[in-house]
Amino acid sequence: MNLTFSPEERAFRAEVREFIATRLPDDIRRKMQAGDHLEKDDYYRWQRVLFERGWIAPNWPKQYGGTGWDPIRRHIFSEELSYGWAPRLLPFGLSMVAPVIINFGNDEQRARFLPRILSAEDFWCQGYSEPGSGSDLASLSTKAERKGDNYVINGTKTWITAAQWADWIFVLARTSPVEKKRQEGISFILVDMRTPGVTVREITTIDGGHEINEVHLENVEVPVTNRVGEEGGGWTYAKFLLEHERTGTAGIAACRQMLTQLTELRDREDIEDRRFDERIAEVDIELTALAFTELRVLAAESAGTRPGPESSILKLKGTEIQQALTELALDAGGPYADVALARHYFNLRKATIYAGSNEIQKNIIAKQILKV
Amino acid sequence: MNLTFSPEERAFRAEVREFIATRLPDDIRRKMQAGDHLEKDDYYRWQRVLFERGWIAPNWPKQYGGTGWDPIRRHIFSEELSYGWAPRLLPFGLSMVAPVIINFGNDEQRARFLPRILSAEDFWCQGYSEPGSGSDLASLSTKAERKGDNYVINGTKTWITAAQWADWIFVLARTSPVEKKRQEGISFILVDMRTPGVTVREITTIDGGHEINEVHLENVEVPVTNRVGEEGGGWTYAKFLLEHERTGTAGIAACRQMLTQLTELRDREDIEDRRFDERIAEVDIELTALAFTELRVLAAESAGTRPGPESSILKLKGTEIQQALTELALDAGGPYADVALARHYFNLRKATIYAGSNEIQKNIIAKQILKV
Amino acid sequence: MDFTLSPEQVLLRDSVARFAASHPANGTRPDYWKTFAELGWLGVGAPEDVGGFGGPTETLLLMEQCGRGLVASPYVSQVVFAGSVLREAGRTDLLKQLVEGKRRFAVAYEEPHARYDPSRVDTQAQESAGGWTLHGTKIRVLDPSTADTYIVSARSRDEGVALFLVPATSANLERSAYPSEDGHDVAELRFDGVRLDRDALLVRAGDGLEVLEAGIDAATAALCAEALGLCTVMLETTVEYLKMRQQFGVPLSSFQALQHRMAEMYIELELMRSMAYFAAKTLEDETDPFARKRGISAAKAQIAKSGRFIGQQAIQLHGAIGMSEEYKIGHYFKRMSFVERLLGDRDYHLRRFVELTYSAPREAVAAAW
Amino acid sequence: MDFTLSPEQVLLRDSVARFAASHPANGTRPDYWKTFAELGWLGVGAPEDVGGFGGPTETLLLMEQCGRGLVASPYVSQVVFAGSVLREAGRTDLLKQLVEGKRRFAVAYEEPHARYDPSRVDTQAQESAGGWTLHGTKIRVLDPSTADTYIVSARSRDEGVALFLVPATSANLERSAYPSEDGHDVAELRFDGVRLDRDALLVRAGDGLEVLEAGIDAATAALCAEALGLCTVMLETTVEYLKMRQQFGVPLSSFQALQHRMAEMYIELELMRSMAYFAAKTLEDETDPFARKRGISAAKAQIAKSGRFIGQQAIQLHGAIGMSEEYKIGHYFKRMSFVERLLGDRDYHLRRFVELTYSAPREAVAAAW
Repeated sequence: MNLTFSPEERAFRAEVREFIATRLPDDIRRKMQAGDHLEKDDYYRWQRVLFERGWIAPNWPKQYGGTGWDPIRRHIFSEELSYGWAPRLLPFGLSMVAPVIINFGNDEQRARFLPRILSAEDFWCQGYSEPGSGSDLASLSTKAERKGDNYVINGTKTWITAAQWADWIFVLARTSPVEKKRQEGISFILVDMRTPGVTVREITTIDGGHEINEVHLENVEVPVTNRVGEEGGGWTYAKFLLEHERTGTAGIAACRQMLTQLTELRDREDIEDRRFDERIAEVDIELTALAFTELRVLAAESAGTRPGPESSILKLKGTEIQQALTELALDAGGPYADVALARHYFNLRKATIYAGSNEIQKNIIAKQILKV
Repeated sequence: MNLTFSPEERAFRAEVREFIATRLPDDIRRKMQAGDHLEKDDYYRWQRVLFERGWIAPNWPKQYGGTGWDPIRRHIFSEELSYGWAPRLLPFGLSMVAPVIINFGNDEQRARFLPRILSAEDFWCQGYSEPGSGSDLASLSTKAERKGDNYVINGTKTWITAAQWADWIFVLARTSPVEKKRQEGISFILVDMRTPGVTVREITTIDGGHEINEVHLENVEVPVTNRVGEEGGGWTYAKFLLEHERTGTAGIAACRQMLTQLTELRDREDIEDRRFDERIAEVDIELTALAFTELRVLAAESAGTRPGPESSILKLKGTEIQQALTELALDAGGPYADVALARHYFNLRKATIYAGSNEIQKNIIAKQILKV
Repeated sequence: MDFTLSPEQVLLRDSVARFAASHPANGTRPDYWKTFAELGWLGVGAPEDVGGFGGPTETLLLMEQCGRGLVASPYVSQVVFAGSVLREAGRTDLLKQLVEGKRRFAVAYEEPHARYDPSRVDTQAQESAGGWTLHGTKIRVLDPSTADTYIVSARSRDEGVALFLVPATSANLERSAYPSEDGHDVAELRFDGVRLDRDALLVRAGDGLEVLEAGIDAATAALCAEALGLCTVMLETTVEYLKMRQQFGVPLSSFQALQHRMAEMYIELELMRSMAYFAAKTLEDETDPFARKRGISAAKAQIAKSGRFIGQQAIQLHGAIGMSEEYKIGHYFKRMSFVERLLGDRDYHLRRFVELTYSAPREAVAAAW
Repeated sequence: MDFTLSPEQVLLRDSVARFAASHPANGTRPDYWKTFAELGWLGVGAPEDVGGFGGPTETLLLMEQCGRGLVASPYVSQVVFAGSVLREAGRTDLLKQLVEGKRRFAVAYEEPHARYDPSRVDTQAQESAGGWTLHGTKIRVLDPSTADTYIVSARSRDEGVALFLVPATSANLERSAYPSEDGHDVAELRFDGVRLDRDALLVRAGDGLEVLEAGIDAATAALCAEALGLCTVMLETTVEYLKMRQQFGVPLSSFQALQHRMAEMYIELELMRSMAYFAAKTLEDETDPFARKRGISAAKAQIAKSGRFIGQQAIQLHGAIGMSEEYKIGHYFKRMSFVERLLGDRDYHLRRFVELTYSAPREAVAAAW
């Protein structure tokens, strides 16, 4: 058992840290530190910097432009992005649709879509959830009817992050009516957002922000060649994608940053209260436990094990800790003290809902790990 | 809205307090204060004192020896028993079987059983749970087969408090095989513990105490006249009994006593720790909220409403608070400090399990109050 | 012991409920002050000789309905809080004007870093020939924009805390007002040598703190009642939504884990209800400030905890739709988040309760209950 | 970063597991000390030159299995705790005897009202011509009956805390031993003028506390590993029981509310596992006592919380049978209840963590992680 980072890994960390410190635009760093919403251009500029360095796609195979890093290096890179106040890499193209295209798409699709995701020329968004289907994704009702060489898509997708910026959306749609299993007859289709019939409606969230949207698809015609994989095979690809998503949501390094900001806030507010310090300590300690849990998952991954249902813990506790930290910050600031604190608290209520609600994660743990 | 006790009620409280202070035997009071287990004789002596005063059966109709008190007076009496360190009135005869006999028995049964319960000549125990049926009472398998004027009972009842002292047990048994509904074909039968075929086996609990037992019934013959109510009507009587039981388990006054002992312990142990004081305060406040909730239930009862599913809250929170208090006491004393503290903590783990586990109470609230 | 309402109380409750239902105010702040005055609501808790009626129970009934209807009005700050301070200060003249809706007062007592504690006052009142001069800063002043007069706590020499009446239009008074996330207006006030007449003194130095705390406690009890109304709606809405919303071919409400969560919300709601009533009873019964403070802190600490749980779970159980500004649950949640912390959060009230309970002689506490 | 075990570690773990499985000790305390010595287990963590091997990771593996098997042995107190103290004190001679099973030591450091804090020492050591005289009281001394020597903390004049070796048979030493509820022996020791030779001084005044704390931290890490073993069994047993136990015609494990509870237990167990490893890593890596104490307190605080939850839920989900002495779950629960509090409960370690973290200069903390 060797529970420390190797000298090579430490050197890698230093290299990444130095790169971010020198190359991340100052105005973006300041926005991140202040908790401001970013614009599309902020993401674009930063992704271009990483693209030019060859670091934009840590989890892609090397042949398609990935970095070839092992799980530990990917972890270090991701930590350093947080510690350096860099924006997260928008996952919809890089971490969601790209692995599906790589694993289940054809060569033509790979050649067409992957380079433009790498270069940030194309921004993507996901078209999974519908007004009638939340945790129960398989109940979706968006239809894609075959008409010659095209699909004609009709339906509504909702809670779609960054749809207002996206050039493309990947859509789960029914290509044949529900027969025995609701999971059958679903296909995974790529849609250009500029196609006639695609409209985006903003959804304002309770923190006053505009991150999510409703996307209406009305007689949207897309070529059949935009379907990834088999017709009716979409559920398999969707599940593959969701398992990838779960690992990415613990945000432990980001929590460490929030914790640092929290203790600074406490000092600014002159809170000399052992009870408050102990409440911080409780979260601090739990975060340490979760960070070490993440290392155990990573070590297993390095040893060749695919990330399993254990990653549900990371999602579940990670989001609980994020919420606990925003709550402590709001308590530190008090009511009406700082609008940004309240907004952050309101905004992060989403964390235990999205990417498989925490209730769904408990179902997964019970069924897949405890086998009940 | 008038949320205070009337002068008459306050005078009544003073009278009860004075009576307990002067008439409760000192040795019993000391045992109660020390948290020692009581002997049968302790219960007997105290119940005789109350019997002679006419205060032994506050919740019986006056014609059978009840006190004729309204719900508020019954509440005051019950509080004062706790505040005065009096033993609880063993409920199996007085509060469980007696109301069933009164409501569903015949005159002969009333004449035969009630006076001996009042006078403490007969101690009772309950025969509900079985090794295979806990929360799911209707799955019971004890059988009572008709043989002439007798029932022949076979089965095992378990987790039976005070069976080692009991003269009588009331048993739920199947008098006909399960047909459509499992709740049908169950009868409510009174069994003399001296009947041949009745054996009692002690169960030691994790606190080292002996409160509960297993009772084996092997070809136990009892006359059909020992059945209360209709043959096959037992489920109705059982449910009636359980609803009575739920109200009695909040133990708020007893919690107040525990809280007082806890602060004394804290002083003896010299715990000058605001965090610990705040942990006590959290329980103290919740107890205040629960006590006020009990008053609301009582007021509704006084206004003629039967105690409804709201009493599930009293059971649920009351037992959680009891456990929180034993936990705080154990924390105050520390490991190995005082065996009695640990035993009390271990013993009271039962509180959230018995009388309908707290999970069952949540089911009741969801179904009967929230109607989901 | 009788929890039934008198016919007058039922009337009051129902008329507030009707108003709230027909004037939804999700996040906006319509100013219906004139209506309030006409309906007599500005007089709830005030003595009859100034046109008032009722007491803490009536305030509870009114505020619970305001909570249910999410009425974002300055009622707590300008009627309950300011009204209690004026009553304690014995100023029936001003109270009468308040009840008639002719004058409006906002209390400014909290200071930077005071963390809710009204005794931490750095604002100075210097006495001079013609009157007083104020220097200092007040934060989180509630609903200042519609007030014509501020009631301001300040220290006068070494004689303790006094309270002053400060015209909102005073020179050298800087107001940084901003709309809060829950539809109220809030301000920071800076007194940079504000000159006051001699009769601006509302409560003399040394007595100000007790008067102020009486007002804070009354307002806190009103917030507890508002919280009860907010949380009642949040639970009702959640239960309805989960019964209606289908997933996996069945209503969400059929999942036991969610049923138990709703049962836990119900339990917390009933504890809140008890403590909201307890707070009203405490105000009504307790002549001893010690017992009053202790009871109010117990109530607010419980309500902050229960309200936080109910609010967070309401959003969680709604799922994504709960995050949408278009849907009502988020607005109730946000208001509850502020009510939870206004005039003292759970930590503050727990600490205050501990100080009043375990630091005090045991006998005094026993007597106080 | 590599969590795989070496072949030697696997061997150790498996042999302890086999021993534990064949020597169930539910509540009783068989004394297999000779076997432990022969198997080399008394040398885990000791230097090779006294016959030892391995370090904190090996202790973790051993103690986790002891937890799983509910082995009630004096291993933590007499090997990990006393052994660490002797090693820190540089007494390889005594350590060798310990490893060989020839001598057995119990550490006596806690005093009435000290609330786990080893620096709160009132026991006095007076120096005289021939040696030392001890006066004082020690509580919660673990496994004293099988020890021949006590390691006792005492103050010597104003020079701070020293450690002394005290023969168990000393005159004027009164031992009130009692069996604990979880199958260990515990005692209060009263030193009423116990006379000691000059060479009874193990660690001189001023250095005793640091040596003692190193021992406490090592023993605390071992308790964390034991807790992990205990809770692993409690979760496994609960899951199995709920799968088997039928109610309402279906297994209890099919109820979603109970499934979620078990999922929560699993999460807590995984956090415990991480913190047990983290504690071992902390002991292994940290040469700075400041960082070591901080890491150990973080681990114990987490493990106390998670262990309490898992234990209480294990009983609750078992229902009535969990309350029966005849069934195993209660014994695991009881042991966990003591482990949770031994050598410092959650409150103590949270406070220690806070003092070491937020009271210290920020830079030092950042560097320490």
